[in-house]
Formats: sequence, structure tokens, C-alpha cells
Amino acid sequence: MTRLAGFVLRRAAGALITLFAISVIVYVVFYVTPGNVAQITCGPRCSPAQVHQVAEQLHLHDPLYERYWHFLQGLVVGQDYSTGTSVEHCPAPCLGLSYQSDQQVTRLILTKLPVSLSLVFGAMVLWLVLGVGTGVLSAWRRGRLTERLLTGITLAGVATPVFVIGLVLMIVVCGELELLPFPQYVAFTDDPEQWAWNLLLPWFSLALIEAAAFARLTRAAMLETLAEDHIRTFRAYGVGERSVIGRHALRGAFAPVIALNANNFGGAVGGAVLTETLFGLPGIGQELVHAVNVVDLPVVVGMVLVIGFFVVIANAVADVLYAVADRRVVLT
Amino acid sequence: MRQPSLTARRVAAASVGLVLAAGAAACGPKDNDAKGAGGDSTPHKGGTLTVLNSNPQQDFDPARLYTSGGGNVPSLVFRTLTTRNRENGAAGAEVVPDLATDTGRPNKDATVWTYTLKKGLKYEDGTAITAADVKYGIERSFAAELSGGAPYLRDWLIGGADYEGPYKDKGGLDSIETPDARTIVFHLDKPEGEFPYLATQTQFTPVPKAKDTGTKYEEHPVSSGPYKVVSNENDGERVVLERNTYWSASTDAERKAYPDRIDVRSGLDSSVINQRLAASQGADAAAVTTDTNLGPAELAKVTGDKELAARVGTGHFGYTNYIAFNPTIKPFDNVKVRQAISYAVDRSSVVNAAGGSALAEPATTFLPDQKSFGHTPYDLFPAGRSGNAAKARQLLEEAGYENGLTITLTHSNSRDFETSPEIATAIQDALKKAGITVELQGLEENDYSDTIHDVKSEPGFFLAHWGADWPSGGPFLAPIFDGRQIVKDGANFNTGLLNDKTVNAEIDAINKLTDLDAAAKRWGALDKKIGEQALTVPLFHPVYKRLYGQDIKNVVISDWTGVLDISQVAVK
Amino acid sequence: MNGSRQGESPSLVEVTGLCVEFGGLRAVDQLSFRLEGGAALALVGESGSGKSTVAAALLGLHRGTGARVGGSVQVAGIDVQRASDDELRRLRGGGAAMVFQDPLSSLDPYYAIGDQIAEVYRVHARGSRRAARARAVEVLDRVGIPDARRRSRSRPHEFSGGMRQRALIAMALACEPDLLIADEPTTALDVTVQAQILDLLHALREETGMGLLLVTHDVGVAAESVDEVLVMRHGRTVEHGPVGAVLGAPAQSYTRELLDAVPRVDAPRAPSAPAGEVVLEATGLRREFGRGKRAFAAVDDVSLTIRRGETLGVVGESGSGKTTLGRMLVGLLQPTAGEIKPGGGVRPEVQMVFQDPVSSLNPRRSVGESIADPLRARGEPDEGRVRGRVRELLERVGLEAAHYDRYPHEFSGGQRQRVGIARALAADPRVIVCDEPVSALDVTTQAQVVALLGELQRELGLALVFVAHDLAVVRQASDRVAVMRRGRIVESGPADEVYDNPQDPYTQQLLAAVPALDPGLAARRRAARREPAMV
Amino acid sequence: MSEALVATQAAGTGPALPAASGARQFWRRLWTQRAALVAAAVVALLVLLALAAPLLTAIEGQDPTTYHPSLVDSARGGVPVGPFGGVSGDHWLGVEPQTGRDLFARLVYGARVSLGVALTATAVQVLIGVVVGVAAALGSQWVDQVLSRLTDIIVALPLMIMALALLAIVPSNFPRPLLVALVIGLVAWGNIAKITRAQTLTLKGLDYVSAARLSGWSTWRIARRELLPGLAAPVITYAALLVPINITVEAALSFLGVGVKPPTPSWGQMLTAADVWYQAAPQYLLLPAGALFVTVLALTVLGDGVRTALDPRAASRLRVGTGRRQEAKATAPVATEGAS
Repeated sequence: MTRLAGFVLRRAAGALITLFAISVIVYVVFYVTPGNVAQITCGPRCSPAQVHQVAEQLHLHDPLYERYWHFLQGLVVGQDYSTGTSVEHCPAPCLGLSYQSDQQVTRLILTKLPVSLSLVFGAMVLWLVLGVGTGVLSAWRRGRLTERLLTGITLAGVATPVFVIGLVLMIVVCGELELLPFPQYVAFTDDPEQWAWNLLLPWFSLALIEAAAFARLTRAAMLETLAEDHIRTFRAYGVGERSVIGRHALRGAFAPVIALNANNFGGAVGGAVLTETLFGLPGIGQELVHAVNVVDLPVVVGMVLVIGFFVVIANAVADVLYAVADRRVVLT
Repeated sequence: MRQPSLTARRVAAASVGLVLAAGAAACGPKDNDAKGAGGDSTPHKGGTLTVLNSNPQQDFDPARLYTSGGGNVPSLVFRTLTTRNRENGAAGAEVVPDLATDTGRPNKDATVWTYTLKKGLKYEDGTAITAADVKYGIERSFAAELSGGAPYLRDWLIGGADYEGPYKDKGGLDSIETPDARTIVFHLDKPEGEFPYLATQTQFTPVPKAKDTGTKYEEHPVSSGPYKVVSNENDGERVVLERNTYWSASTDAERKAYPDRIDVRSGLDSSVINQRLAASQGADAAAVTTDTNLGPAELAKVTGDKELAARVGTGHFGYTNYIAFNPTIKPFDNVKVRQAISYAVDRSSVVNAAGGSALAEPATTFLPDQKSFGHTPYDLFPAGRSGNAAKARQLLEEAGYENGLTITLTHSNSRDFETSPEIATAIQDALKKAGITVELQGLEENDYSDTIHDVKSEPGFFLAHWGADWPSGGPFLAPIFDGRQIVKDGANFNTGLLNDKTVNAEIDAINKLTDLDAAAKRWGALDKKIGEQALTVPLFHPVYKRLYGQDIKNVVISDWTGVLDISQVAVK
Repeated sequence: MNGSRQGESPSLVEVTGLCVEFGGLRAVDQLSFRLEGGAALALVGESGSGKSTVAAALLGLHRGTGARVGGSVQVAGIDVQRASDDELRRLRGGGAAMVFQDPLSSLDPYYAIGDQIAEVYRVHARGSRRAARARAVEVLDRVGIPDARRRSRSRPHEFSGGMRQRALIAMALACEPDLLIADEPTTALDVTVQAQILDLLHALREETGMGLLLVTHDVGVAAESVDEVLVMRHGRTVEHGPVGAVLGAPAQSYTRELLDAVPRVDAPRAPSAPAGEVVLEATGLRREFGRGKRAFAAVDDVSLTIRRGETLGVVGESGSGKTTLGRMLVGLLQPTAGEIKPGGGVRPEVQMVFQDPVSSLNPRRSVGESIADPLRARGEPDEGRVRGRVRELLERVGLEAAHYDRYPHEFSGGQRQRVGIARALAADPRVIVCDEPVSALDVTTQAQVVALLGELQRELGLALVFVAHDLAVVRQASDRVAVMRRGRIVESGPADEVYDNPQDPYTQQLLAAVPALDPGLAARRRAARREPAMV
Repeated sequence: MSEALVATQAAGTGPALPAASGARQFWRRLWTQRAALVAAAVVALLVLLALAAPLLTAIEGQDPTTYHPSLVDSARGGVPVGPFGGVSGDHWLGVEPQTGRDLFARLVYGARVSLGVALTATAVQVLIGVVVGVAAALGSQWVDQVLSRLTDIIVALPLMIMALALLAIVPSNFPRPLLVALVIGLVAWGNIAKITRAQTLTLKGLDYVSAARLSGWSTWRIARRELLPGLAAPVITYAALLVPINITVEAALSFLGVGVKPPTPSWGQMLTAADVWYQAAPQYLLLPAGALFVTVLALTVLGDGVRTALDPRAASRLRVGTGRRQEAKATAPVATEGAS
């Protein structure tokens, strides 16, 4: 267990460095990005004097390093800000205030995160089922019609952008067949049934994109395992094909699949931009793209950090699971 | 206005850029066929109206909203001194009293405007609305924290340019007087005959000082209208309104307020909104949209379906898409070159790129073709349907470009139908026939906006658009052509850098008029006169076509906003 | 146990006219033999002789792989060729069980060993999960796994090589088969472990009366374990008969060749030229791997001298640190402590010949280019001279000059090792460290390569360090020998002295474990080893 | 990407040990796979189509940018006039709604952009990834730490967001397709760097690399001559996956309005514009979608084929499963690499 603790400690330190670097990169990149932040925030018809006032208020006149220092301070000790009529406190870790909406970025993230996580978790279950199922079938029935068909379907998932799949699905399933409602996010805590019902289509659309990767990985790992000596052992002992495939070959695919899954999960938390946009799910990705477009630096930095956090965490979890799944692996 | 979201190209297509994005309001189709769509039954109170929008109802604070005529959703919560007339067509472009007893009483040269509040006006908590609250509401809009509104108050009120709002400047703005609880007097630094139009904007909403929470006020603004905010999630992502029981229909002739509850949902993809409205299932049967147009693809489908076609509201908002020239840059300093381009433009392919003849009407005048703008028809450089290349070549020869000309057209890369690459390409294609080689310079939206509105970086030849802050020539022509509105160190909208004494003088003269009909005529004449300088090439005026759900009744679409007015809609 | 079952009962294994073809390649050609219940037969041959293919054919493992199988194979009363899939499955494991070569890769790395045995058991004996687990513990106990109940929950990587091989044998035993097929069961094991496994197989056979089909390339292993030997070459039978007769008085020249090539641990080396001056001297070498708590010393306080014209043999089992030592001598690894000093002031050129002829040559470059590397690296600008020298070297190591432009995969293992030697020579070394240079080669090739090295040494006055696990090969090649164990040298001295009169108990144990070619001697040695030393 | 994933992807994409094969054997093994050959032919055809776009459209007599207002029904939103979206002798695949631009011309010119962007982006990813991966594996512990951390950072940065920002920063006169390719390449090389690093660490331990060191070659020369060829198999296989991914990334960027600039056609841009036309003008959507699907399918099958051809074990799978002695040595224990 001390080994695990050491691993966690090392990973946490690494994650901190990574996140720190990410925040610096985002700060610099969005500093040089075009767009007069104060003018955008104030409105296009604002007078130069007003724009100047707004810029003052957002500390846009301060040098970059000072603004970054301010950001770091907020993270550690929080930040006080004025609403005009009163002074509010944004508790640590404070990621600052949105230029656009004046909301605390941490609060904004907390409201968006459940949506993104709902989307990604559900989609994950589906892509695992679809992907691994297809992979198993195609490794088993290698070269047969079923395999070709399944491979074709999953590849179509990769080849077709989500905004095409999602829209066509929505038109057909919700509009014409009326099998499902047009998706509209309902919080899990409000109504779990409606939550699932409304997210079904987004889950499916997102899963369809990812499934192919899992199918390919599962298939490759299983074929690899099937070529290994221990499979020969079990065949030589009369163990049935079903058990060889389902118990031994699939077990070989387990580790790579959880690893890829963790990787994609982390990425999808912020990466499902198109799915969120199309289905009108108010998640991290959608908010982030909006924030990028209006150069809302605090929101961009905050959300990119959250995404980075999930990527780092997911990868660490993958490595732990990997080590648990395959005891030969040493955690470093 | 706030920048429209670039999130989805279709979102941008839906939200008609400049002045409308924050939520315009309005009423019935020109041809008055809207009533037929709602069926023959009369509207009744009750039910929930759903609003499906692309853009969130951001900054739901009367100080921060940039609206034309008080907006659509905002107008349900915020009453203003005056408001727009909730009638179909041209009648809807008139100003009518709201909180005030009339549309304002000017002094002789229209520099002092006096309003009296109606009796019995109450907030959602039952307290009385006072003139001081209206004054405070206006003062708030000067605070840097609450920026976002239209520039007129700052420009017009005496001392407005230097006032920093009530949080910094406790003394208040002296040019607004409230001699008693029901009277409010505005002192302007020059004559402004269109002040009643300005008083429709949400900055003229009363805000009780004791309830002011600064930047957090938007989470729960105190209602003076028929509905109050029950919840406002994530800066307008979802806004739920319910009846304000202290609102009395007897003090409000404009808002019908049939539904009991209004549920505004946003962040939806525009094609999804249209699919949902077309399907009209469940709650969507009682749904409308205030910001999403039918796209060309959807229009192709809708026109083939009678049931759907009957559920389309058509409207016109004062709006013009045009090519802008910067005459300080060669070769656009040469009026013949500008004229040649005006002749060469192929408006039919531009209109197609903008969605076809049902969604865009070719424009030869800068002013929108509506009566309230004083529209005077003219076509100074007749290009016909698809351009007059011969005439263009001839002019180019005269200008010394007999061997043709290579120029750069700047446009935004965002895929909306106003400054979109497709329109730029259509122009490129048409000018080719006249021997003009056009190179396209597509910029990202923010970059584009910064570039064209900065006199230092303004390109010579670019796509632009302008919308009405209210349906009159004033806010349409003055910011673009008034030489005194050229801004050297900030956002400049006089992109032609026109500083013509006669034009400036005429603008001042019209502003003195308090007879709005008379003023309109002279705006029309001025438009034609400015048009002779060929500083712009008007391309088209957009047409709004919007679907609504099956249960929607009492559809009113005015020429003021061009879209269905949700204060009139009933779902039962 | 020598008695075969008499009477009408059919033989346990009856193979008649077996042919196996892969694509156009005939791996087994008209092979026939029979094995009675309780008897033991060894299939002996070099790589590519088709012996493993025969073993697989006995269980019908070629079915569905695209191989064409002809002739008839009867095992435990089942016609393998015609049997249904179900019958075949019953045969596999139930009638005849197979023990594979590489015990690590032959077990599923993800499941506990006990579970794997139980799974196999349940295929054949319909019993409860618990009963199957109990049986697994029972057989693990039988094959000598200490604390079998607890260790049955371990995964394969937690076992040592010998224990894994025992576990595989336990799996084979689980269903009490009539026939045990052991395919190179000891190849990957150290010599002491090999002896234990062979002893175990012998004991099990005595105890259960099952038949044994042993597939091996090692004549010594065969001599230790079986009654009958079948020598194979190119898929055909060369010689077939009782083990004593075939090994004692081979009738065929190939068999004789094979036997002659086997290095004898008891045969002294042909005398070589007297050793010259010291060229390399290592003192107090130590090398650690890993950090912190997991650090361990692979080589610990090793001192040795290497003289011109002399071969120093370094012998030890896996994990003894001999390879690490070799790599430090050539400079591929830096010692943690200690130093390597040149004998005459200037550091001599030291080169290496690697163990694996597959991985030691870049598959994507022609062998000529690989050999030319040291010449080019030294800055020889003249392309013609480079090629000339490489051609010369190729011929010197017994290849053809025209091989310059060929790629490694076009060569056999022995030829590749010759290429490796040529590459080492190209640098004009004074010392060559040979790290297991022949362990991947067949015996006949082994002898040739060792002979080549000796020749080169005499001719060029090279100092050789010959690192190997095979005691016989080391004796054959070395003038002096150092025996390593756990990073230290436990005994060193002139080869004859160490081999004929070992002082250290570990050296004695090693020598006692070497398989003998004489079956009689093997039986006596086995008896002597009886007090079981644990793996 | 987690290290676990690297280990598994490296395993999934190619042999850990160098294939005992020369180029000839590779081609021979590729030649035996019919599906891969068909896929290779399809890919070649697509590339040819893209390269020959000016010629093909000249034969058709069209170009991808000319508007044909008369071929669309302006009153109905600009739906193409005529059957199947305006298919005719002049317009082989019909015309684009609204503008009336020729679809065939846009499709083949779109292939140029889409394939060009995807291939260039992949080349950039591979270049950066391989250089960083090899440098991390061969460099000192310090270099490895820095580069591995950099790779982690790149992996954790969301691709779309960085692409949005970077695309906005670069001046607009920079050639757009190249820019899109460069941005994708610059933001998404993390995985390939990790795979390369893992593979290089494996190769570094091989005897032939040791032998090269003993020959006296410099590290740089060893990396170039001994390691890079060994990296080819996993890198090529992974790159075959990256190409279709990059095509869809370009499409996604177009959807977000920052892809290749109109009027330059790309498949991604066509899809973006076409999805709403699914009901009114289906062929407008189906053409680019079909083209993209065929491309992805062909590249995937080809990638599989290349992998099989590069993997000597794949060939031996057809033979009986009993191991040769040499092969037994190839099974190295799985372990996550890493200095982290």
C-alpha cells in the first residue's frame, strides 16, 4: 500500500506541474488571441471611455505576469470582488470571474460539470458495450460476414461527424418516429428517468464515434492473445472455444480497454463539444467554445484546467487499474 | 449588443447580428395572415409557453440589455416609460406609452422631455414604482460594471459622457430630475425628436435602489411587468417566468400576458429548434422561438408542407446588409470605382447565398424598405437582377483601370448569412465578369469586428450590416454617416469616414423635429442623397420566417421587431 | 517401468504414415511409430526436424489451422483424424495431456494457477468448482509445490521458472491422462532445475503408469528419461530403437554426428597455446539496478584478469549476473563500483558476440553493412577498402563474400552468429566477450561455432571471455573457468581443475545436474539426487 | 495518454521486436492480403482524384467556385432545380443548394483539401512525435523528464480549444489549409510521442543497438540508422489511424467555423453545410459523407494490412501454434515504462 501511496504522491506532483504549465500556456495563448476583450465585454457601441473603464475593472491594463499572479493568488487565498453595491468573496480555489457574466468560474464549472459527466458516463457505458461487443464478435468470427458488417458500422461511426449522425438521428428518432423526446437536459437529481431518457440519443451519438476505437483495440488485443502460447495450452486441454474466447482472450483485452477508456473519458469531458452543441447540453465543452469566442480568459483557463485535471486523473486511474488487472506491471 | 455566439454557425445564422442578438421583440406579418395560423379559436389565459432559443438570455439586467424596443423576453418583466405598439405590420412600428401616461412632452426645441407615471404601478413585491426608481435605473446603466446598453443616453443626456454611475458617483445625474414621485424630466444637450423611441429601451425600467445588488441583480431583477423571474440558471441559460400578481392589465394596454408561465430554454442548435417546432410534440406544441430563423434548407421543406407553412410567421426587421467602402484607401477613393462595383454586383446570387428570395430581399437603398424609416425608393446604380458588367467596365475605364483591377474583400468567417464567406464569394464571382479580380480576406469574428471598427485598420472594401435600434432613420443613418460620430480611438461605425457638413446639418435639423412622420420623410431623402456618394452598396434586407408550435394563438408580428411578440401569444 | 501392456489391447499411441504440410512445405513425412501404455518415447531432433509438429498432431491441434495432415493417428483409442470436435476435446487433457516448452507463456498470466488447473479439470470431470479447486491443490502438492493451497492462488509470474513448469505438469496430471506429451519441457530451465523436472516426470510415470512422449533437441535429456528414442531429421525418421542401443551404438551417421556434437562436461579441452600477458583486469566490480528499497546488486565484488590468447569461461545459472558482468567488460554498462584496467596501459579494443542471433543483427540492414559499422565508425573513407575488408571477414568466419548484400533473415542461426563474430572482428579487438554465443543454436552448429572461435583465437591471439549457462560448452571452450552465483564468483581456476575436482558445493551441485548421455549413468545419478532439492 | 495505454497501443500496433523482415518480405506479405490491396487501390484512386481535380473538372467543364443562380429555386431556400439535386450532363453530381456550385468539382477539390490537410497534419504529428519520443528515450534522465512532461501537457490540452485559439492568432493571409494542418499537427502529437518513446526504450535494449554502440557510432547516428527503421512499424500503423481522425478533426473545426476558409471546399466544410439539407437535398449530404466513409474504411483496412505485413508473427499465425525455440525468447514481461 505504501507503494500505491508513493505512486499517488508522484502522480499528484506531476499533475500539479502539468496543470500549472497548462494554465500558463492558456494565459499566453489567449493573451495574444485577437479580440478586444474590453470592447467585447462592454458591447460594440461602447465609447472609448467606457471601454477603458471596463478594461480597468477587468485588470486588462495590468501586465500579463501581474494578471497571472493575481490568478494564482485567487487560487490559493480566494479573491474579493465588487458587484457595485457590495463586496463578495470568491473562496479559494478561486478561478476568477467570468468577464462576460461576472459569475465565479468555480461556480460556473460546478453547474456545467454534472452535464458533461452525465453525458460522458452514459456514453462510456454504451461505447464499451458497443465497442467491446463488436470487437469480441469480430475477433471470434474473423473474416466472416458478421465481422465485416460490424466493422463497417463502427467505421461509419468514425467517418461521420457527430453533427451529422446526431442531427439525422434526431430528425428520424425524435421527429419522424417520435420514439424519444428531443433531448433536453434534465438533472439526474431532479428526475433520473427523464435524465436517462433525454440523454439516450446524445449518449448513442457520442458512443458511436468512440466505439470503433474500442472495437479495433479489443479485436487486436484478442487476436494478439489468441496467438499466445497459453491459449494453445487451454485448447490442448480441450477447453471449449467459448471459454477460450470469453475467459482467456477477452481477459487479455481487458487492460488495454480500460486504459483506452480512461484516456477517452478524460478527453471527452471537455472534448464532446460538438455533441453538447448539437443537443443543446449545457456542458463544459459548449461553454468553453463560447468562452473562447468571446475571449473570456478566466472561464477558458478554468475550464481547460478542469479538463486537464480529468485527463490526468483518468490516466492515473488507468495506470492503477492496469496494474490491478495485470499484476506483473509495476507502478512507477 | 453582445457578440452573438459563434458556437454553431447556424446559431449565428439565426441571431441576426448587431442589434437584435440580445433579444428583440415583435409582432405580426405584413400581409396580416398570422391570425389564420392560430386557428379560429380566441386566445385564453393559462398554460405554459416554451421559448426555444439558440442564445442564452444573458445579462438579464435592464441596465445591461441592448434591445430594440425593450426586447421580447425582457419586455415581459421590464416595463419602460414608452414601448412599441403591439400590432401587426407597420402599425407596430409606432411608439406608445407604457409606464408613462404619454410618449413624452418635449419643450420647444426638443431638449427637455417630461414624463408622468401612471397611477397604481407596482413591483412584484407590491411596492410602488416611483420616478426616482426610473432615474436610478438609468443611472445604473452608466456604471462600468453594468455596461452593455446602447450609447444614446451617454451621448444625449447633459453630463452623460462623464458620469460613472451611482456606485462611484453617489450624487446622481443632474440632467434627470424627479420633481415628484410620478414625474421625471430629462435634459438633453441637443435636440432629439426621437427621444420617445429611446425611452422604449430597458434602461428606462425602474429599479428600486434598495433591491439593487449590482452585477448580481440579473439573477433576480425586480419585475415591473406581467411576469417575474422564478429562476435564472447560468446567466440566462434557462429562465422561468411566472405571473406577477401585482401587475395590472389596467395600467398596461400593450401586454396581453395570456400564459401563466413562460419557460425560456436556450443553448439549442438552431436546426434542432426548427425540427422541434416542426414536430410540435408535447410541450413543443406551445413553443415559439425569439431568435431562430428558418434556414434555407428548412424552408425548402416547409414550403412543401401546408400544415407547416401555416405555422410560419413572416416579418421584417429594419436591417440592411451592404458592402462598405473606406474611401481613404485606393482605389476606393475614386468614386467611379465605387460606382463600378455598385453596378457589377449580382444581387440574385447574393440573395441566394443569404437563403433565397423568401429570406432576403434585394436592397438598393441603405434604409430598410419600411414606412417608419421614411423609405424612399431609389436605385442610383441599377445593376438589374444579376449585375451590369458592361456599365461597370465602362466606369472602370473612365477611372483609368481599363486593364482590370485587383482588390481585396474583407469579410467574417463566421457562417452567418450577413458577412458570410458565401456572400463574399458571390460578389467575387459577379465582379469577375466586370474584370475585377477579388481576393477574399476572411477574418475570425472577433478579428473582423476589431478590424473594421478601428479607423486605423479599417480595410478598403468589406462586408457589413446594420440594424435599427428603433424603426426610424435616425439610429440607422447617424452612426454610419454623421461625421461627428467618427471615433478615432475606439469602435467606429462611420466606416465611410464621411464628414459632410450638409449631411451633418441635415441630421441636426431632423433631430429637432418632434413630428416623427415628418422626420421620417426627411430621413428618406437624406438616405438617397448620401447614396449618391456610393460609400456603400446595399445588398439585401433579411426577411424573418419563424416556425411556432401548433397550439400557439394570437400571433402578432410588427415591423419594429419582425418576429412574433411573446407578450401577445396565447397557448390556450 | 519398462513393461508394455500385452494382449489385444491397442497401443496407447499408434502413428502410421503421418504427413503434415504447411502450405507447400512438408514438415513431417511418412512418420510411423507406436507407444505402449506406460512406456516412454523421445522424439529427438534439431530445430526444423518436425518433432513438435508430430506432438501437436497427436492432439489434433492442426485442425482448423490450414495445415494438411495425412496418415493415421490413434491416441488412447481415438482416431484423431476422424474424431468429432467433442471427442477431440475429451481426448485433449483427458486422454493425453501436453506439457509445453515455455512455462511462463503457456499459462494465462491473468488467472491464479489453481484456477487454471481447476478450469481444465472441470472440462473433463464434471464436478463442483470447489472439488475442482481441491483437485488443483492436490496435483500442485503432488508435483512438489510447497504450501500448495496458498500458492495455488498465485499468478504465473509469481512463480519461478521451475515452479511454473511443475504447475504445468500438475495441470497435465489433473485429469489423470494415459499419455503425457512433454514438448521441450526443460529447455528454458537452468540445469539444476532441469534435473529436478526430469526427476519429477520420471517419478510420476512410475507412480501413475502413464505413457510419456518426450519431444526434445537435447540428447542428454532423452537419455535421462525414456525407454525408446526416435531420431528425426527433415520430418523423417532417422533412427528408432531402445535408448541404450541408439545412443550407445548408433546405426546412422546422422545420429552419430548428433552425439558427437554434444559437448561433454567430462571431456577436457584440447590444449591451447599458452596464455600471454594480461590485457584486461577487473577489480571489485559491482553493479546495482533499481533505486531505494528495490535496489539489488546484479554483480557484487567480482575481480578477474583476462590474458592474451586465453579463454576465460564464466558459467552460472540465470540471474547469476554473468551477462551484466560481460556487458560491463565491454563498456555497455558502467560499474557502480570497482574498475576495469587495461593490462598494458592502453585500453584494448573490446568487442562482444551476442546471445541471440535474431536480435543482435538489425533486420533492416544487410549483414555487410552491419559488419562494416566499426570500420565506418572509425572513419575509414574508402568504400572499396571497407567492402574488401568485410568480404575478407565474411570468408574468414566461413561465409561467402557474396553474402555482403544479404539480410539477416536469409541466414540460419549459426550463420547469423558467424556474422556477429565477423562484426566483432571488424573492430580489430584484442578481447571478445561472447555472451551465450551458442545457447540458441542446435548442437551440431554449436560445435562448429565453438570451433571457429577457438581457431580465431589461435590465429589472432585473442582473449576470449565465454559467458554461458551450459557447463559442457564452457568446458569445451575455456582454459580457465569462473563459476558465478548471485553476482559473485564462487569458484574459479583452470577448467580441468574446477570440473574434475570442484571445491564449492554449488559447483558440485551444478555438475551433478548435467544430464548424462549414458542411460545407465543417468539412472544412477538420479538415484543419487533423490533427496529433493527444492526449486 | 496514460502509460498503460502506450504499452497496449504499442502492443496493438506492432511487434515489440523488430520484424525479421526486409522490404521485400513486407511487400510480399502485403500482396497476399486481398482486402488491403483493394484498400490501397482505393486510397491511390482518391489521391489521384484529388491530384487530377483540375483536369477532371476541366473535362466536366465546371469549376468549384462559380455560382449558378439559375440552377437553384430561390423561392424555396435555394434547392437545386431538377432531379437528384440537379444532376445533368453539365453537372455530374448535381449542384450545391443556394449557390448552384458544381458538386462534383467541389467534391474532388474537397478531396484535395481534406486529404492534404489530413496527410500534412499526420506528417507534422509523426515528425514532432517521433523526434520528441526518440529524444526522450535516448536523452539523459533530465531530458526525458522534461520531454515526457511536455508530452503530458500536450495530451491534457483540449485539441479543439487550442485549435480555435491558435487558428485565430495567425494572420489571415497565411494559407489556411496549411495552417489547419499545422495546428492539428502541433496540438495532437502527444500520443505518437508516447508510443515512440516506449518503442524506442524497447529497441534500445536490443542487442543490435548495443552492437552499434560498440562499433563506436554516435547516439544521433544510432537513432537514425538503427532505431528509426524499427520505429517504422508502430508509427506507420498508428499514422494510418491518424489520417482519418485528422479528416474528421478538420470537419469538426469547420463546424466550429474555424476550418478551411470558404470558398475553398473541403469535405468537412461540405458536411457542415449539408447536414441541415438532409431532408431537402439528401445527395448534398450523402456525397461528402460517402466519400469520407470510403476514405476512412480504405485507410483503416490498409492500416490493418500494413500492420499484418509488418508483423512477422501475423504471418506465422497461419502456421501451427507450437513455438520455435527462438520465438520463446521474444515474450518479454509487460511493464509500464517510465521515468515519471
